[in-house]
Amino acid sequence: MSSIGEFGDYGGQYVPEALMPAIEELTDAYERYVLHNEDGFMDEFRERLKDFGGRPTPLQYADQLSERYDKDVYLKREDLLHGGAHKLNNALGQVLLAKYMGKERIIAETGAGQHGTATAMAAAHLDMPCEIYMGETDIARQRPNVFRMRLNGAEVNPVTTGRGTLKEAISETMRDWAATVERTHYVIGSIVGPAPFPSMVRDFHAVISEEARKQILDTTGDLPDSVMACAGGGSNTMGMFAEFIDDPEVDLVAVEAGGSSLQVDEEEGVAPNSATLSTGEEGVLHGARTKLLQDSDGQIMESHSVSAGLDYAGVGPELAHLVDEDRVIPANVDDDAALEAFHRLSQDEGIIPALETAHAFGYLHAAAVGDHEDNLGDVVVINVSGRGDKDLETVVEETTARDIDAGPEMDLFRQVGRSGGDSM
Amino acid sequence: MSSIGEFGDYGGQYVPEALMPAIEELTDAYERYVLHNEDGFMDEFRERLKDFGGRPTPLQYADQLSERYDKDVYLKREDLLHGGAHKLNNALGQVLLAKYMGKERIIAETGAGQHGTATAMAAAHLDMPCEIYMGETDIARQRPNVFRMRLNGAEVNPVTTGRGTLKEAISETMRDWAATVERTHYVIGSIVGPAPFPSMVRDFHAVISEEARKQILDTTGDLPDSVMACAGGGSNTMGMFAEFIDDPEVDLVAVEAGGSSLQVDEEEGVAPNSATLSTGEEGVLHGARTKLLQDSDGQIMESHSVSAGLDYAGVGPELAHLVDEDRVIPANVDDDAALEAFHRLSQDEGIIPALETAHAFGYLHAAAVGDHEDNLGDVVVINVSGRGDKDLETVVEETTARDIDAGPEMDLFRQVGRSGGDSM
Amino acid sequence: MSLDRNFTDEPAFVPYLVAGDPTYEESLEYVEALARGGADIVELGLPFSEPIAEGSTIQQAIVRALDGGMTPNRYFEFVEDLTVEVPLVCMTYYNLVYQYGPSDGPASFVERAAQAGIEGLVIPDLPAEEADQLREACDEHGLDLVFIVAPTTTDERLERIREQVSGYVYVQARLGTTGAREDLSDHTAETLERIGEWTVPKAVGFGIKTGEHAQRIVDAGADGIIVGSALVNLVAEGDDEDISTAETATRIENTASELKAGALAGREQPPEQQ
Amino acid sequence: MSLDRNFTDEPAFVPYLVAGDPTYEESLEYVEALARGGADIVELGLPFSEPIAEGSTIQQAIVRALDGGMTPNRYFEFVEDLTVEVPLVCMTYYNLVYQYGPSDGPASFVERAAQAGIEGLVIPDLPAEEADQLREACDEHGLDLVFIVAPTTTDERLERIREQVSGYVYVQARLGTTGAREDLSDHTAETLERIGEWTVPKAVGFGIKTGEHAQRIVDAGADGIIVGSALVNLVAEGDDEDISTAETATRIENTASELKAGALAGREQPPEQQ
Ligand SMILES: Cc1ncc(COP(=O)(O)O)c(C=O)c1O
Ligand SMILES: Cc1ncc(COP(=O)(O)O)c(C=O)c1O
Repeated sequence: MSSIGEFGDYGGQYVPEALMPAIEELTDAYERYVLHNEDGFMDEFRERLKDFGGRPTPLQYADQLSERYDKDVYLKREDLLHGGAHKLNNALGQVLLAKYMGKERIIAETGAGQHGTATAMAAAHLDMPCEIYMGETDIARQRPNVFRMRLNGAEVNPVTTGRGTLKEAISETMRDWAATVERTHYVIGSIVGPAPFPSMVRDFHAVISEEARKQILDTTGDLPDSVMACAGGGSNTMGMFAEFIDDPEVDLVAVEAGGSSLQVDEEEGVAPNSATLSTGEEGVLHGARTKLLQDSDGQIMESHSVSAGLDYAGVGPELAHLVDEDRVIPANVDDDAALEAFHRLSQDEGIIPALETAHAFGYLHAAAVGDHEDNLGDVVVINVSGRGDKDLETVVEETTARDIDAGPEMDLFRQVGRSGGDSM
Repeated sequence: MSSIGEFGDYGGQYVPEALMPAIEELTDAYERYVLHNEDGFMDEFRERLKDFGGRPTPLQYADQLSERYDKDVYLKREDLLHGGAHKLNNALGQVLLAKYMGKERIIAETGAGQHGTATAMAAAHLDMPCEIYMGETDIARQRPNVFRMRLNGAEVNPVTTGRGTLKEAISETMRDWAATVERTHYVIGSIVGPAPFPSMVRDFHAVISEEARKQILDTTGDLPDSVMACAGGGSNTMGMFAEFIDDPEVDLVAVEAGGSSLQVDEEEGVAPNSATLSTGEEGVLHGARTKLLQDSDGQIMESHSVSAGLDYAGVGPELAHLVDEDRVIPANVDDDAALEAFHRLSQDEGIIPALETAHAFGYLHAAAVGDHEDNLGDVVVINVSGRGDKDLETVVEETTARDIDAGPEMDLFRQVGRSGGDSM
Repeated sequence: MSLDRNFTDEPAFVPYLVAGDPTYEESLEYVEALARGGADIVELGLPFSEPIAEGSTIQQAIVRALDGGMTPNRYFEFVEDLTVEVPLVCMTYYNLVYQYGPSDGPASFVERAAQAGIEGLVIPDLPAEEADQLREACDEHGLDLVFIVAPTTTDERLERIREQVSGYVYVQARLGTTGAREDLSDHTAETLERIGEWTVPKAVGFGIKTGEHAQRIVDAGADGIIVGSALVNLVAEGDDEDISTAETATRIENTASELKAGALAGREQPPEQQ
Repeated sequence: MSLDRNFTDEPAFVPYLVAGDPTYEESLEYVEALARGGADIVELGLPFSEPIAEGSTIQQAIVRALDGGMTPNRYFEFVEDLTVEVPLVCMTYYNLVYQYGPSDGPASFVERAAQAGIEGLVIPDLPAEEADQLREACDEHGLDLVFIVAPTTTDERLERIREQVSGYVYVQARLGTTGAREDLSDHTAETLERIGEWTVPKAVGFGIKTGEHAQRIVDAGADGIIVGSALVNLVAEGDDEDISTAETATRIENTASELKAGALAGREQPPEQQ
């Protein structure tokens, strides 16, 4: 059995034979350009991340949350990265790598649309044609991101199979790749997929924790007690954890979407959550062995989350491994608590987070007010993986529908806005 | 005649007597805290701009535009500032100043909603109650920003007078201020209004050119030939110009909204543009003597621009003065050219600019392809004053309605998006 | 001859209406009604498109007048068309004064105003600091320049205003914009006391609505009362509810009389509950 | 006894259908029709929820079968219910193999498959590198493990596959997912040449739709042809257009005969235009 990209029992390369040569080519390119900085690849990558992407992002002390929870809460501001989420680190890295590899075309899947927009931006920046696959459901709930991809010159291909979310979009992108692999690079959007993707995507995102670790040491002179991030596929998570893995005194908490419930409906093949790390079982999906939401036969379940970017039945194999090793603590937060946390951060700190990100703050709240045994310690660093502009309509709608306390009254503006919008 | 805040023939303090004491108090606070860093005000301001705001913003070499125009085009990336525009520099400065002054409440006007969102964010960050006045027309065309202000906990007060744009919002905010001046600070959103606002707002934004001047010197070893920015009130403009004013070899170009035409309809009292610097006449509006769009009687005209943030009949007095002094070159770009430039930047560089910002790029294009005598020289720095997320709906609508060549096909996604939205 | 002559015998009643609201002809009738109702001075608004010091009542009046075609030149014709004896003060914003041609600056406006018979100016967005040019022009043409004193005005600023003001001083009863209110602020008495030794008459405005308000204000020491929104409301009602011009004029006259009577009562005896 | 026995005399015709598409009963009929039409081996799809290697035709078939309640256990019953003589190969994705209980890993699946009468497996998402465990289980239970060779497969990888493959090698005619196409790629002949000296029979699939396609492929050197989407399309039509099961079965049988005839013709003589 191959040992490339194995993380304990997880990882591997479960892809159609037609793709294997591309995977090998990519593995070779990853080793040369990323790991050995051949042709100055990593230098150019870092330079572009800085000038185009806006790195480094700040580590901000959160005045109000710190006071509220009687902890020192620090925010790693990936929401300030160009495009509004951590996603650009990876998208820019991969599109640049594709260029170094002589590929002529970029494809990618997207759930929340953040990876799609990041890829579209990177592709425009580096002058590469780009096509994005996106489920119909996600297209409807992340409309601004669809516009942004189109504006950046990318084609957006709606995926109508299944429930029309991320899982189906990945499958569809793999199909495209299988047909066009010679000239096309598939920019996977998280630390999922066949090796070398999980390692490579992690490496592109590791800059988050490289900066954050240095920043917190510069600020406090010490390592934090806990480091937290939300986890869908887990790319912002591993990016935030990577440089802390070898600091055993630092707790690493990965917060997944608890959706409406952790209960599973086997009959319907639906998990009303995306809490793969907490509730998933080992299996093979989208090219890797990892934890999955699946029924007892091994059929993949439809996951659910109010946040499109967490709505995925799989998770990165490395993260699954780190959970098994007890190095990463799996946690989850349900839709309502995430919405509340969304409003709390918006109102308290003047930062409107992505709904994905809000899950991490939901857990901070629950832990700090004593809903969990772990109280996260005195100094907590949280990754603000993205901003919430893409989620405004969803939040307004869901806050009203669920009658979330923390949300401001919106009716007046839903009306005005709606009529404005209708004049389109 | 007072000499506070005079810029040649422009400036002054034309406000109701009730506000004069507040203006004097503010002048005093400005001198102490901003000019003399009393109590470390400026240190705290700069620190918060860095950690909360994400400063410094990069100066990026624009590969594709540079090639297209055979110039070295550099982008000052204010779009990466928290909130998505330069506006936070000023909003954060003023809200912090209000706090130092012991004020208990923040009010502000907004046009595009960028200043409103920046103020709402700053107020949330600094834990100050906040109310924003916004014209009804602008509320309809900048819906995402309305949501954002509300989410940050600000009240948004629709202004129904006149055409419901920025001019009316400013008047209305002045009315609120006149009633509540003792405990309220009015955060003016551009380098307009009575002294000391124009100087103070400029000083808060001067960080843009402080950084940019150093960055371009570090990168090229030399000053640029031209520095460009769009101009509504002119705050991003003066922020971008401030540190270059004393470099006579650097051309400073302020690009206003040419709207649909520079022709004026005196009968209707409407100027279908906001080209105040090019076509305006001296007058008194909103507290200052400056160039204005007005009819021969002195009645203020309704301005127009596809871009809400430029849609204002006045302009900062300092900018008006610098134009009279021939230090700043006034330019303008019409709606269609701005939309084209919007698409060009989005597709070429992977940066979706605010419609305001797009005007500066429209002029770059026109000058570079020879539509103007001035070709801007070989090295051009442009301020990317903001990102275009707030403008997505407007751009999709206007691009389709005007049949702008450069725009991507959007029909499919307008449909899908619309039905998604309607499920709200 | 200064406007202060109208404050000598008894407390003055100074009503305000917007010229041309809602139409030129009707507006003429309404100003004459004010005169009949006992106005000692009329503040006649020349509408400006950005009336930042006005509340919504007067804002709307200004929109009506502008929609009706009121301009500075029409305004002066309007003044000339009036047959009233009562002195007129022009209330407007500085940009209209500043733009009026042919010469640069405020001189042309003042000259034309004087010629039309205007005796004074109130410019709410022109603080004493910015008023030198206008002061000069007014002096040259024999116009009074009225300034506003607000509850927030500092002692230092009072001195500056005192140097510039003539005709009467407009004492702003409370913070905010113009508009008729039920409550009356406590600031009035305090402000009146602070400028007690000024020789120029003190007229109090902002929020006076009824005869009883007027009485209390005069009782507190005012030399006169300024009433705007309460009267403008009658014009608005007349316009909205299709009341005849004559009927609206009568209402205006009656309200004017009530306010004047209130002012007079204030001088004679204290109102019951104070 | 290996599947390669079915390639000895004449070019083999290897059709594919999804078990349970659109229903269990109908699907049984269709597989029997394939046998009647001359199938030498049947690749019988066990539907997986994420069929990343399939084009839309087979994807939809998989959805129909899953909606019809097909599961791994039902699948094995299905195989047992079939009365055909022709050998069956199970085509599915690795997760279903991996999950099948009670033991961890692929062994239980292979054991049950063998018991039901399955003679080989094709797992499109299992490259040779990851196949050791499954290979072992197959060896233990006497199943063939078929691998796919793609146009992109490198020489190095060919060696790895050669070590693992048994029964026959599935030569992917062109890049992309499964699906019937008008055009036929040039890669086929090239690939066949590259693996010319392999002893295992070479069956070509992906995009074969007509007898004439089949003929050309065999003429190019294939030992057999694999046809999926063209047959699945008939099932879909039968379902969509409410054609009777018998009629659809007949159509399947006829198409199978045509394809088989094409394959035979390819061995005998070159097609006219090539
Ligand atoms: C802002 C943000 N955070 C987190 C995620 C989840 O992805 P990952 O778990 O790979 O970081 C997404 C995915 O779209 C996202 O947009
Ligand atoms: C992005 C952006 N740029 C420019 C402007 C124009 O304002 P100013 O001229 O004061 O920079 C605005 C105003 O809303 C804006 O949002």
